[in-house]
Amino acid sequence: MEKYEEKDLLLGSEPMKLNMGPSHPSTHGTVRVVLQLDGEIVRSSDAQVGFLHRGFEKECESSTWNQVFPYVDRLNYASPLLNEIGYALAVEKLVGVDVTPRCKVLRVILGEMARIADHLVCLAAMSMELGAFTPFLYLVKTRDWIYLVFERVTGQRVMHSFMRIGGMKCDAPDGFKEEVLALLPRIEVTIRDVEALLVKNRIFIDRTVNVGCMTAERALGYGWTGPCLRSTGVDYDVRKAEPYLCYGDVRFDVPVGTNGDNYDRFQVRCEEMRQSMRIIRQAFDMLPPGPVQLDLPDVSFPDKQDVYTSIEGTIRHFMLVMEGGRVPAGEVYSATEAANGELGFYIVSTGGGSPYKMRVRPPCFANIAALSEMIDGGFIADVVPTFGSINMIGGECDR
Amino acid sequence: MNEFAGYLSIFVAILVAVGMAVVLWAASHFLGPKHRTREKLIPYECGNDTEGTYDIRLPIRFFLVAILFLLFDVALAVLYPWVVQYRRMGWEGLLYALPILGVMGLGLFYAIRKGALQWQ
Amino acid sequence: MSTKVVGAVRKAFPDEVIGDHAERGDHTVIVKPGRLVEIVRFLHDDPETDMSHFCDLTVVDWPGRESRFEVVIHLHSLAAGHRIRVKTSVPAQSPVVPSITAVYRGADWFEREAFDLYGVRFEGHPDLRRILLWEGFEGHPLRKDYPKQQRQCPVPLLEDRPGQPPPFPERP
Amino acid sequence: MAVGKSPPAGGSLLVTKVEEAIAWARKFSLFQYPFVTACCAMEFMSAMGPMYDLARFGAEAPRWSPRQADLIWVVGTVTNRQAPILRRIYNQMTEPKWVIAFGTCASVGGFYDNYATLQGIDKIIPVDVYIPGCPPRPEQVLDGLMLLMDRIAREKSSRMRALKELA
Repeated sequence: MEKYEEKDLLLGSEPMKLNMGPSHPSTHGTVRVVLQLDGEIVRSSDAQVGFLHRGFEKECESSTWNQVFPYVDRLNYASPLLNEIGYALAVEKLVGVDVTPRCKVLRVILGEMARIADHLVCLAAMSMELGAFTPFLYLVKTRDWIYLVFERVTGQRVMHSFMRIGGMKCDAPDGFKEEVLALLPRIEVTIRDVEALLVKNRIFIDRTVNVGCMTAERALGYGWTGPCLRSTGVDYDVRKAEPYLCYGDVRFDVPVGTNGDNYDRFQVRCEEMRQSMRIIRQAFDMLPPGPVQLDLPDVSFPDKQDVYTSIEGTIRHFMLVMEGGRVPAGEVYSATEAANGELGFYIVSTGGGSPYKMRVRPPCFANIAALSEMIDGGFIADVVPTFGSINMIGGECDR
Repeated sequence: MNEFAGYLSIFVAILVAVGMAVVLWAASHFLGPKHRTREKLIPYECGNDTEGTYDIRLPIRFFLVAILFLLFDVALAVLYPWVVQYRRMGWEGLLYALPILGVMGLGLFYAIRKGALQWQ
Repeated sequence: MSTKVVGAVRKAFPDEVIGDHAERGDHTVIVKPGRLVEIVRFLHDDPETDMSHFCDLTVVDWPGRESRFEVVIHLHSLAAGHRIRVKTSVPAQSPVVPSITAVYRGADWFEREAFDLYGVRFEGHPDLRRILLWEGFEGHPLRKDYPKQQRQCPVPLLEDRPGQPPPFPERP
Repeated sequence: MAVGKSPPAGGSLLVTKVEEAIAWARKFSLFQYPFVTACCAMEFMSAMGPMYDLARFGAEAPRWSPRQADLIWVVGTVTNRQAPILRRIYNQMTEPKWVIAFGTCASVGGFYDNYATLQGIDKIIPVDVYIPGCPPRPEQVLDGLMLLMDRIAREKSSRMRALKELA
């Protein structure tokens, strides 16, 4: 009796088409993955985004330069301040102006806290989707502490609209430094607990190590940036490559993974939170006194005292609100390091009160483009950690 | 009548179990509103229309895993009396349990070696 | 450093480059759409420019100009750290641009989005279909002549009579 | 009984009529289907999280199938592309079912008044409670839930009404 090959013994099976649809616990509500399944193995997949396309560019083209800030907040809603800083820097590059030193340091501090909040949300969602509910509660509680500090500084927990072109709405309240420095050790404790729970956990390791692997040159071809690219070994970080604000003066290192799987992306984000805390401590040491808002006649709002006391202030305020001021014509591309990667703003201005073209280069749009390549051939259960570790945020990906 | 006294507790246990099941079923059947609409009866697929047919040939692996589970589950059922009283039965109880555990262990070892649980 | 990149492109494709300018630190080169793929491949492979990182691809709509749609590609070199913006424009009648997915795998989705929102076709693209809007959507919304509030909802709306709350089905 | 609210009309805590007992039972065991899409998810997580705990109201258990859920939280912007999916899921939910529109975008479309966004989910499904705010604070979310619970307490279950009509 001739020996049968293993393959012949298995009866042929037809691929099953399954929708891991937009409203699925692990797809954060806005991505539909159409899977061709052979039993448990994903033969081919088609990731469809766009379920949260809210017409950001169309809205920006019909609103003034300062009215764009609330829309920019809602791009990557896990870390709104980083989007605002990116947009403010882009317009300041267009206007050709540089902000005051105190505003630079405060922007770095608030930006790094927003980055920590974003990584907390990503790790919380990823661990909950793998069944670990306790880390989710630890991380959400920690993020609420950060939201309390944000609320005291900016007035709103999540959608701050705090940055302005040429500076910030107001200075940080007194006691801000002590409060943040008191908060950092508590965040450190939470990260240590979550890592203790997950990093050596057998189930977590089985579900994430060598799952959703990505090589460096394929990632570069896709235009990957941020923690996902750094997990494949490329140490590209906009804060180091093109230092903006005061990132040139603070010492921090860029955590880099090795084989670009979900486990490395998890580790890179944990390490990045520690680096952010390191940046915050150094930034507080070099926080200079002085104003936070430049006085740009065409773009920035006058102080409230001037508006109510002098006629020029009132007229200037009225013209800025009604016509939106005058930004010089031209085009500019400004990139900053948002939580998911390089957040680029390509703005074309024709000198009017509102932007002619407001293009956002969303980091997670490029990252999620490689999803179907990463999950093909794996199990259907591997789609969940892979999608969670890329940290696709609907608002930023679909705009 | 008294020889049935011992069985009374078993009888009450069965009565309570069946009774609760019937009560819960009746409550949800009579009290819950019933609106059978077309959309409620089609399968739920995250809000999309289902594509493809339902009667496709699934890979054989599903059947293998199901059969293995069934086998070991039934074999375990035999051990329940021993597990509950193993301290009082002492070594003699163990003598009865070992053959069953041995056969099941052998079966599991064979299945793993043969790769029945390996999915690839 | 980027002036070196623009110089290299000018030298390699003298007749293709229409113009270039450096503004606020960004270097731009404007080329004809015909041989766009070769220019991008040259930028990618040439050791001097070494544009290893695909950054962004988008379209700007200038209704007033004769060649209306302006495709803007941003490339970035990781090793050298400089960036370049390649611009090319196509008329409204035949908005067709060669697709650069052969050089950069990531351009795939950016081109689908440009096609979806502006209607610029990318020939040679493996699978050009709408990405952000649904299949039944007519028109390309980010064009300047598309009205902002023109809605096309794929599901019938409960007819909301003015001033009246929407009709509730019989409450359970 | 929500703290500070007057007891429901015509009844002490020890409800006698079966109907109010059913309403009381439904009120405190809402199984939710989180239809989460956009930025309100951040405040929804805070509301579910340990600091503003939703579990105190018995509405914490997320059920990812419309069959087992009786309350659907529509959290965040519902775009025109998402509308058929929301409508399908609402229709697939089994009665009794309630809808909470979480945030301004779900209630009236928010400041995305353009081609892409559905101007409020009450254009496609009936809504019980609208929670304003962009995103609403977790306290507002809890207050919205309490409003819904009051509404459930006052509702007559149609089953009992049908039986009454038969008798």
